[in-house]
Amino acid sequence: MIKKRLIGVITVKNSIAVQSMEYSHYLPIGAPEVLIENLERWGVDEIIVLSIDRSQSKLGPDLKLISRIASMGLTTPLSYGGGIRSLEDAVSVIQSGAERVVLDSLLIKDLNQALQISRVIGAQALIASMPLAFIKNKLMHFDYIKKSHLQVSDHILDAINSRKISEVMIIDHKNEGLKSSFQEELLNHFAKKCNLIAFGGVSTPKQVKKLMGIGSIVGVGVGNFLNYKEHSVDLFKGNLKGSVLRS
Amino acid sequence: MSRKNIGIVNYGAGNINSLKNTLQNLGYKVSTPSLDHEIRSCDSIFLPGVGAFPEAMKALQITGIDQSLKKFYRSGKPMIGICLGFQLFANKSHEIEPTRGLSFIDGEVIQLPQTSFHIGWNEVNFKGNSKKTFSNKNVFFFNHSYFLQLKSNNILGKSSIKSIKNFPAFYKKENLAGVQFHPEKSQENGILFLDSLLKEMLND
Amino acid sequence: MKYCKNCLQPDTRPNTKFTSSGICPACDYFSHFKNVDWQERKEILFNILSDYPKNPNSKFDCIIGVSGGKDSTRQALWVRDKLKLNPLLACLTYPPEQVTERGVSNLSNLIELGFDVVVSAPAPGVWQKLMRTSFDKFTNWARSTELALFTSVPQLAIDYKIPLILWGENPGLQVGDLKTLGRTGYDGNNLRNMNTLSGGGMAWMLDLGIQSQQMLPYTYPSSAEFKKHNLQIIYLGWFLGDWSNINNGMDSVMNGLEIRDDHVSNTGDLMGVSSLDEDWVTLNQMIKFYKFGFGRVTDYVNEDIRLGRMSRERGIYLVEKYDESCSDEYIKSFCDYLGMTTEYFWMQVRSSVNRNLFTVKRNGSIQRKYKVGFGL
Amino acid sequence: MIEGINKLGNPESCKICLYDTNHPLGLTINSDGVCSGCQFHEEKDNLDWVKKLDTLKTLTARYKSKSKKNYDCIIPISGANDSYFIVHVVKNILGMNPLLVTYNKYFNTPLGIRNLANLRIKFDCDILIQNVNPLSVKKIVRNTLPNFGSIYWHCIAGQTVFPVQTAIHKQIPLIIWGAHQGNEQVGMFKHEHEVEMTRRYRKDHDLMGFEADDLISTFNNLDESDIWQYRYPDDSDLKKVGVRGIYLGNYIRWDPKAQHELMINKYDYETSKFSRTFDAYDHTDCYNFMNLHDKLKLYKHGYSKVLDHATREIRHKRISRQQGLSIVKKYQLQPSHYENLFSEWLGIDEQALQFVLNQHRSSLFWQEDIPGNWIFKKESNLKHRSFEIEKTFNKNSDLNRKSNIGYITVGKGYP
Repeated sequence: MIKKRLIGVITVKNSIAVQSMEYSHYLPIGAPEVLIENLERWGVDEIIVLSIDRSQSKLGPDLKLISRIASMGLTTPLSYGGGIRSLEDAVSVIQSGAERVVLDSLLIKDLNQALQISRVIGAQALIASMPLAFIKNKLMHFDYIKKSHLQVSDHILDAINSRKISEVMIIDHKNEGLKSSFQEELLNHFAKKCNLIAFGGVSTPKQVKKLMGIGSIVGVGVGNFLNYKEHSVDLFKGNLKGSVLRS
Repeated sequence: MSRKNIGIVNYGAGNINSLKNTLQNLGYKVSTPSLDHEIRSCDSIFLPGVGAFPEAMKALQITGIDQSLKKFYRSGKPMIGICLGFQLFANKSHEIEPTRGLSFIDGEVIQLPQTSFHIGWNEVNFKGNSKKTFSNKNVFFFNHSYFLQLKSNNILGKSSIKSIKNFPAFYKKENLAGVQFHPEKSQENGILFLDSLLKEMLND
Repeated sequence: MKYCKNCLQPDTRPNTKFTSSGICPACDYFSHFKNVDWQERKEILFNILSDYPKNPNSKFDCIIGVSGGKDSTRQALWVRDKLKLNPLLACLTYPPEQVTERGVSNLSNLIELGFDVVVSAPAPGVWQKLMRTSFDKFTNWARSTELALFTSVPQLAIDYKIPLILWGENPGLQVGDLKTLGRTGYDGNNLRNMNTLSGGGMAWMLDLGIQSQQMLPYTYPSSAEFKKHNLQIIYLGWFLGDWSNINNGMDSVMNGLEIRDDHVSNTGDLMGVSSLDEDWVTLNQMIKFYKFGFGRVTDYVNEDIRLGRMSRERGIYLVEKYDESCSDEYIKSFCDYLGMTTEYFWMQVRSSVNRNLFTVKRNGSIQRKYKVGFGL
Repeated sequence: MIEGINKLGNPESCKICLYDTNHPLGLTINSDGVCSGCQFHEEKDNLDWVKKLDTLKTLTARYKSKSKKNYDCIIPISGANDSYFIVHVVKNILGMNPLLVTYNKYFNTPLGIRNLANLRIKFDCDILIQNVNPLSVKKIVRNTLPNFGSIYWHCIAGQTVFPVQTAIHKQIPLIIWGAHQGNEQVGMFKHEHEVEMTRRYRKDHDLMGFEADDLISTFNNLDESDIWQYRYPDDSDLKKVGVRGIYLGNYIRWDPKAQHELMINKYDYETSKFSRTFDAYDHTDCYNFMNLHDKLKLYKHGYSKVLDHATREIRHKRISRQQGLSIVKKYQLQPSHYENLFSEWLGIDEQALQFVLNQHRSSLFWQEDIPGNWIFKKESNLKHRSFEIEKTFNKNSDLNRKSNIGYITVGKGYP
């Protein structure tokens, strides 16, 4: 049967991989390529690269980074997000070597463009990245460029429920980088049949096991916390290996 | 014996980079042909594919690559389709709007039931001699929402999801092969699969 | 006490047995030398080496115990350049207080000849304590240190998964320690029975209160461990027809070896080519002389007599004159190192003098009772 | 270190220390203008170090050999840097029986040989020393120097892998390192992350992106037999033994200067003056680290080791930023010595060496006007004065200890 996925999330800021905490604080890690090569060796199920300074600086997607990664002969599924403004951007991201594209600020800025991308490269190649938080216990969608919280738009939810976007990465941006803090309540807002990826504040195998037990969860993303120990992927997969997760 | 030359057809819809490097690591010369004479000179052809069927077919027709592929197929040299590339071999696809395919395989591309997506690592149950190389515990990376429905005893590997059991994941008949999963993105299993498939079809 | 008819080897060496016609085992072994087919032995060696299972993910074909001295330098070069093998050299070095400048430069020379060398050195404090106890108990400071020397190679062979261990000379054949004779002349797996190792000799160390974790460098691998890791010790001496102190010395000097420059009256070493890496083996050789009636000069002279390079008479002259030589300077540095007075040293030495062979005068001087070459 | 990082023409500088975002290990600066490295050092002043030491004790206690038939842990040492302090902590505070391991880098000074011998005697430990055959080592240096301006690749590669190989050979899972360089310099992780040894960090930062097999290219003359001893062990072996490398710097308030001075008093560590830095403690064991290697660092990254030392002292609040700048000015462009020893060792012409070094001057920091005449773009016009701090470094010996000058492969080191 289909396995769930432990996903290595790499945040890139001015071309170096960084640890990101609460969407505001960053610590240097090193070259993204070396990190990615290492995750493949560790047997991670998928790699998501998020370039978080491309949209602000209007540089478009970091195609050079993607093709550098692909030219290493990477044999792990790669999804890229960051600076994708148009269909043309999305197609060139795929052409440079990524399987799927992650859309974040584009969903807010121009949802139609996102739906156009879905039509051309297929909904299965699209992940919606949604940093969410409870503000006065109301679920809000965080626009990380304008640094403001918005209502969760029904259009985005329709796009998801009508299968125009195959998977949604729910990012607990308040707890990102903080120890065992991912809030599961963020998931309840989405219909049971949605395919959700949980990310942000996942730091223990126990959390991974609990999250993987939730029906709508198809993958759990771990970022900072993969960098502290050798063979971290094995630690996080724990005894799920060979059952819920591939062996 | 000089290295065989594999051509990954470049028609603007496909993830060429990673497949190219994986094949090079396996010791093959790799080109990315798009013109007819380039395609003709390859020892074997890969047809990659990411995106929607109609767009891809249009791209093949505008560039005339569809004709080169048909000549290549008739020449008997091995041709391997990956994911959408495999689906393009079919007679017809219903993705977005009904579109004719290359018609190398008698079958139609339809949506997975309940519009479900098949994304992630899943087991493939192999049949025939490929069963030896792969225990059924081996998982490969899938990323599609349509599949090629066909009645043929040339289906050598099947996969299952909640909404549909045993749909075709690996097809092979004489010089034509197709896989619904991405071997170039399935780590060691994928490399092993590509290596043994190419050795078999190019009878290295 | 009887002497070998051919050389000056008395029958007082442990584990030794003369032939019925009064010939010592070494002379007996040497006598067969003339009709040895060295080419055949070389083929035997190549067969052993080629079909010996090697560790696939290591580039080392074998492991050789080295000190940087004349024997190990020659072996390493021969194994690499003639046998075309890639050896890992394993070296157990003396602690900083004991090793000589000449010793470390010879080891440097060996490394600079292009060899991969793993040096293991036991904790200097434990080493010193064991040396002192060994001297107090056996009037032989080297019981523990020799155990460490012999232990380091099979231990590293197990660690690095290199089962084939190449060793220098077979003590059984060369100097008559019969217990180490294995199935054939070159099989070294009985090395554990050698006099110095005699069954692992750990007991006296453990009741010193030294914890077992500090004794790891002195724990010789058991026969079971040898079997489990498929270790095989091969004596190269058996295959090298011209193996001798003088030839090994010359060969190694040709490749950069530094030798001693002090006179035989200080060391009992006629050519200055042995124990280059420390100065206190000389003391042990002198004490060996007082215990068994033969020292280092006898060992050298015997080899030259067997090789026909020296007459027995000349041998007797040299043995009588220098066999008990040991300079006071080395005795002083030894006593300082172990924190004892030279009086205590001599008291200890006199207590282990072999009273059958020597008389100890009231003034402390030690006189031979026997006549060199003729015995008692 | 991929060119993406260094391309920044105008790096952002930290307002407290002397680093900027061009730092080869990567550096981030927060909204208050304070760099990640300084933030890490600020943590040092408000952590519960008693609790941290307890955590360390409980963690290491689990690794003490039950059978007593093996060592409790492995300590990689060189005889210099933090070697004394690490062995002191492991033996005297954690009560463990370590196996010391060291990789022979061949650039050894008489002082380094002495300090290593003295360490073995004072702490009474068994030690394992790896000597890779110098033919392979020199072949590697003949490739890493021209290709990426490093004479030190083999030293770092050896020092960071031999302990891991030994851990597997002797089945001793725990390796104990001093401080994590990424933390001490650029605050890569927080103390609470308790970051451990990883192959990824070694490849990315210690080895500049080049593991052993990456050195082999169809164009050079290196082959497997030269580099195989520098390969990281397989994951299967690492997992079977459960190899794990921890850093004391995550559990003990790391202050190299204070620690060295403790080691000088307690264990007679000897130190030396250096021409290109005021620090007298860290690099007593190498003819090249503070000379040729440091000159290459200045060429490639536009700053020298003295800037690291000054930054360290600023962060420990022993000097001001202004003093740091003028100390760097005083030492940064001082001549490097003993380059003749290196040329002789490698078998190259001394004058030709400078030609190779010049190829690695980064255009970000160096400008050649008339050919052969180089201008340092970051030359500051500060007047350099001597400072109190320089006198506080106890210089009780000298690199050559009044014996003849030259690399020592294996040395006595006593008395």
